[in-house]
Amino acid sequence: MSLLMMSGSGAVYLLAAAGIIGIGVYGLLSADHLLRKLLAMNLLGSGVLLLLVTLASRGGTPDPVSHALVLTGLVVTVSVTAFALALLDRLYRETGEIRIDAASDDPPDPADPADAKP
Amino acid sequence: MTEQLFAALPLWLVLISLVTALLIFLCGEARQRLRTTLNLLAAFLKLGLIAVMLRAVQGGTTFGFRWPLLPGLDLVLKADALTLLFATLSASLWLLTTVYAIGYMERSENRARFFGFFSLSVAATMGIATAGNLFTFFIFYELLTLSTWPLIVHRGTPASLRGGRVYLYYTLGGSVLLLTGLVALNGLAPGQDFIPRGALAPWSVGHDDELRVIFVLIAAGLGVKAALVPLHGWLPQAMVAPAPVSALLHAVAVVKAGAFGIVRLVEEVFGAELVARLGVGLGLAWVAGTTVLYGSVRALAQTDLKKRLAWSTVSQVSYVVLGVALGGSLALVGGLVHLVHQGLLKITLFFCAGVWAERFGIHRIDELDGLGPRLPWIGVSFSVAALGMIGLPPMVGFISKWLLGSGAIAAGQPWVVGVLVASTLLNAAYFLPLVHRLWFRPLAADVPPAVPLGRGAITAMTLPPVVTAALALGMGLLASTALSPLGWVRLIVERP
Amino acid sequence: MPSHDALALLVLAPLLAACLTVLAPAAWRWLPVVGTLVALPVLLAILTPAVVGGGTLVLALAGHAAPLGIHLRADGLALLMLWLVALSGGAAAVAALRSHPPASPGGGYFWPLWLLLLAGLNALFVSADLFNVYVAIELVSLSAIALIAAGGQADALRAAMRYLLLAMLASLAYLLGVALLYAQHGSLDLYQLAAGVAQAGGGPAATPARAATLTALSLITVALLLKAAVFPLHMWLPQAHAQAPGPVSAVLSALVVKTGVYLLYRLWLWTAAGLDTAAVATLLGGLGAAAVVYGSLAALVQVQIKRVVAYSTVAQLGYLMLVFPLVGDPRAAPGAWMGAGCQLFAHGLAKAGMFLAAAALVHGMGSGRLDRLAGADKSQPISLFAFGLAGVSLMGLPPSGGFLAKWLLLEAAWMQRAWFWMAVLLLGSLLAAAYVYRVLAAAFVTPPAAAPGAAAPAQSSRGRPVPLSMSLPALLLAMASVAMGLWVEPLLEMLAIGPPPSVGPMPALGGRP
Amino acid sequence: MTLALDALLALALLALALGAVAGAALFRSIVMFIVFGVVLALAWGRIGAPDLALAEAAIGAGLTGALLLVSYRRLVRTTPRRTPRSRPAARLALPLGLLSAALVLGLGASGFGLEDTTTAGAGTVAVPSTAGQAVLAEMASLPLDNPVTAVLLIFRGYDTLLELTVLLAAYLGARLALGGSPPLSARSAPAALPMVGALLAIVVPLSALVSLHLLHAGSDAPGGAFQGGAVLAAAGVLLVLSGRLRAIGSAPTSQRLLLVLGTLTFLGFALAARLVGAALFTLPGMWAIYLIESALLLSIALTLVLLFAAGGGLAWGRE
Repeated sequence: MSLLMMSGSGAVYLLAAAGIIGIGVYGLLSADHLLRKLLAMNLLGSGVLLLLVTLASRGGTPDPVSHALVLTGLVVTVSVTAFALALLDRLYRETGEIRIDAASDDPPDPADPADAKP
Repeated sequence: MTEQLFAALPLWLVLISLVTALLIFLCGEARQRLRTTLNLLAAFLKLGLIAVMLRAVQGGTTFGFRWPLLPGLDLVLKADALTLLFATLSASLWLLTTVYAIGYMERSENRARFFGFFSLSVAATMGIATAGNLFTFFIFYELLTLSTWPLIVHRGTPASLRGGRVYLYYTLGGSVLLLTGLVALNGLAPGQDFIPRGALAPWSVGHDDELRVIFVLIAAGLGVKAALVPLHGWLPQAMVAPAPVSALLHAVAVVKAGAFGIVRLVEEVFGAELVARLGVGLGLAWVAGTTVLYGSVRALAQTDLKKRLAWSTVSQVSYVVLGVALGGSLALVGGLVHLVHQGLLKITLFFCAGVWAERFGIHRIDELDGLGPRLPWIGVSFSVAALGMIGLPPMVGFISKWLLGSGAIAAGQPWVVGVLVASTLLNAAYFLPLVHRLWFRPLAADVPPAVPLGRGAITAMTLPPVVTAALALGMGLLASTALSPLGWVRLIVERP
Repeated sequence: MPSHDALALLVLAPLLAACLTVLAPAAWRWLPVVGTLVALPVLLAILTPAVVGGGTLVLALAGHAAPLGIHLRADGLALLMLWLVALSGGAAAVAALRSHPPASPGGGYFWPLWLLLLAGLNALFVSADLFNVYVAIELVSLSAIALIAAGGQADALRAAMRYLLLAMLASLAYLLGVALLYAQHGSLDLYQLAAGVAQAGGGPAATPARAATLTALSLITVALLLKAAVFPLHMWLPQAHAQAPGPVSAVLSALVVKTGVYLLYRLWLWTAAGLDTAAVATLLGGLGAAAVVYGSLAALVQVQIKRVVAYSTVAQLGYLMLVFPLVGDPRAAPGAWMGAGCQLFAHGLAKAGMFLAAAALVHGMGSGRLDRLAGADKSQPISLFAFGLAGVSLMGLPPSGGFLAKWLLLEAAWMQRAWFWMAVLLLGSLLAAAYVYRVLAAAFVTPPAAAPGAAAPAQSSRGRPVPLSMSLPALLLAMASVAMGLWVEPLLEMLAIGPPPSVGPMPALGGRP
Repeated sequence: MTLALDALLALALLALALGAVAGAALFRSIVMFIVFGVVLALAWGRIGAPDLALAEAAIGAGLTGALLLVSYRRLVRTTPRRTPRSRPAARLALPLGLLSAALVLGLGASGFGLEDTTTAGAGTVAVPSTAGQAVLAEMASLPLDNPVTAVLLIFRGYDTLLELTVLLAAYLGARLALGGSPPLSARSAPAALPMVGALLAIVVPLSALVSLHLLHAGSDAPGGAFQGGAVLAAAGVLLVLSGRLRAIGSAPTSQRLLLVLGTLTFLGFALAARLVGAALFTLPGMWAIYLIESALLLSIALTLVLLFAAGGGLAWGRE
């Protein structure tokens, strides 16, 4: 492990983590297909976790707390992703939409189903 | 324990109306008889409590209730002579208005809502009367705004909603000013109660400018409800409300609350001496004087009866402010006593106008021709009140104006006498033609037949104006007795 | 029961109940739900006197002290939020028991999620550990979003999806920040970190430690601003809160968005207390001011009642941000802190009440549009009254909890001669009055009698009765938010326990200054 | 040499990430993402995090990838109830994305700074008494040798409990979001092929064995309930894909019990500690750890399979 630190591998992975996070953010913002957004979100998450692990390995001995955190983070991420996919499934079935503009509020919906009734 | 309960009588005064309001909301639209009973019961109960307190206060007992809200900030209710002056006025006029409203509202919808908020308004007014510090006063002042708005928009028409909106713009704007002033005042001199001659003098050293700003803010906040020019715009607009509401706004509660607040502010927060030293009293007097004249001039120009009465209120309420602002005991007595006199007279006028509107559909002044003999009780009451407003001796209005004039001269402000004279002439100019039309013009051909109402409703609508007119007359004649408003006001002003 | 057990059970009991609700046969699902609703106030009644009497309570789980283990921590602020969860969440649950019966097929998913949401909220409020907070945030977000989607309409699904994406992004930013903080300071304890943060952040300008610490704090802050829907990161909120089922909206607006604000308080008033935060405080306050103005104006132009209420949340959260600049001045700090507590609590009660009332009105009138509210005062008196009462507190009219909050904040602003913040507070309450009265006025409108005669009876008979279980919780919450204005003593007693380090001792009630 | 290998892995990660994000075809992007996960697992192995490497391979790459793929296939096959309203595409995406990437690179630089402070001390660790070091110091007194498992169950067991509930919430939320609609079945599973049956006959018991091993090993070597659960779930996924298992609308009682078994067991031990006067979340010994981990493993595996199958419960065989 100390070899790793001496050699600057940590730096390499830090750089990679930063890059992955950047790519994830870019993907999240540029993608319009929701599945792709979720994929980018997972990349972003991987980048964050990689950063955590890399930082945890600095001292020579890997930090077990960090590793436990990452493990928790992984499970949380897969849980949220699975839920998001179920939501996407339903959304698509109801509306046929697979894209969503996350940064804007919907305009006030003029169509109130209750109003259609006499 | 009983002593504490007795000392907390002011609280009970507020609670009675509050509970009545809740019960009326709860008992719903249909149970009219129960509602009427509740209303009258509460009104009499309250008058009884006030009578007890009147005796006790005259004997030197003080009432007080204190409940801490925040560190350094208490809810204080008390009953002193000034409280009881206002409370007596409000409670008795409320009783009459309730009777009147029971007849007036007989055929309209949403009576539960109407009487519920009516009761709530009176609870707020009782709170205003018994408030023991400016903060408590503010709480009830806001409650009054809240509870009167549903009454103004009661009819739900676009015009009444517009009137309600204007009312809110003004009153909430005013409350922001008042709140700002209050926050500033509390920052400067935390937790001051109302005390005779004011408590601020020790704090004023080096803070004159700050205190001037605070005074202007608070006076402006109160001036909105007191309808001081240029903050008066809501009052003529609020005329769209039913007649009992107008009575409430003009005589029982709202404008009175503003004027009463200014009395407390000048006399018991700042103290007359400090107000005079800061020079803000004279400014207030000028504003009041302007309002007196401006309101009269505008009243002259109105063709709608209720609008003319509304502008007349703008003018008349400022007499109270004028009296307080001038300083000196004579003017103060004049102002305070006018609080009572104007209430009695104006409520009579509105009661009568409401009867004509309800029974003949008459709203405009030129439709009044020859109506006096048609409903003689109403016609006489209206005429008495109108003459009283002008200040014809020996009517009550004369007493107020006389005292104000003498007070102004004593305070070295002779211009006020000019204002009073001009105002009296204007009053005559806009009230005398009404009286003339009522009695000395032939009945117009196209006056519709009176809307048939039940006997009870007719009595309920006739009795209150007759009583108030008789009271106004009687108070003028018996002004020198101790229990007349004048006697009571002297007690207030000359207390140690 | 020892008070520290009560503290842990506040989290563990709803968890257990959630598991039992999953397990129980349909007909018995109500039992763990109702049990939890009863248990939470009871546990709090055990915990509160212990904290108020004995000061901040810290419980090291498994006996391992931080940084090794996780601390649960109950101080005044945490207690206040826990009570809010118990009261607002409880009242909303009563309404939800009616709209989402536990025995229904969906109830088998809805109610465990509801309980998990409660557990997550409680966990978040008592946690002293940054990473534990992350897990709690995820639990809260996930269950809240699932509950939004419970309606199943397209708009609700869309809103849930948008919320979920932003919540995921926020969580990752938060996690990144936590990773950096842990790497730099070796602890995850919010309070232990304070020393390290003060040292690193106060160090020479360009040290990596300082850079990493400040980057971490800003990442976490952005994440929390997103969670708290603070302007301009509020875009997800109006749809999500307007489209969710009524009781869920109530919990979202009263409790879930508060988690972001709560954690911002913890972060900047505790963890980063040692830094010179004047600039950050001004920035956060500025965002709050913008939120107050923007949210109120937006609420004024909505045509749907629930969207009015949702935008009102955006505005009211702004007040909570104004606390940051206001606690800066040592003289004003105690008052500002009390104001923050009052606003948190009063808004939590009032907004939950208002959303429940709005949901009952929508249910009763058959439409969520304001122009269909005419006559609601006759057919829905309780709901409308509740809406109005909650509005009184939101506008900050006396006597109400909202008024006390506004008063305290105004006074704090006055003491610092902070005219801008004062102006924002006053303007905000005026605008709030405008949008609340707009709704009430819509209900008071009498349909013009000139309309075709046939329409008139139909108009007057508009609206169907709403079950009391929908309108009564709204009324109770609204009344509580107003009554709080008259009796705030218990709240102040709580707030006096463990205020932020920068806030001096809190004045006692009844003491004359 | 090792640096070169690390650099190569890092480059591969970046390239795969870029490919996954920027690729034109969604399907290929998902495949890229899965490969990315595998490479990431390798990288974590290199950094000295074998636990995480296992977890990433099983959960990050395997399960997430499978979820994305099955969701993709479902989207392709579903006919929506309504046609979408057209929505304007976000135009700011590219500049914003580039800006964020730049910001994050800046962050990476500050990370370098971090490393400088710790390695500057040349051998002596500059970061004082971190939680991780505290854990390592405590390890000697514990009956298990894997510090990560110790953190997960002993020191930060509370986190783990909450994390389990997040997983449970995901299942419940997915069911609620799907609104009780019938799970999509009729997968074109190649069950008719004889090879599949034979393959399953080997793979499924094998993965069960592996997961058991991981569970057991977790106490003193890399592995644990999460990795084991993920591997077992992978077997379940295969069974679902091949049609041996099918999703049904709601879970029978036995499966509901299994879903909450992990949480309940953990919770039970956490609370039971108070009965013997110990602090909450104190575990009585190795046997408790084994028991909890077994329960966790089963719950995790079932939840993951159900999330994958988008069902409320599972049943054997075809409809």
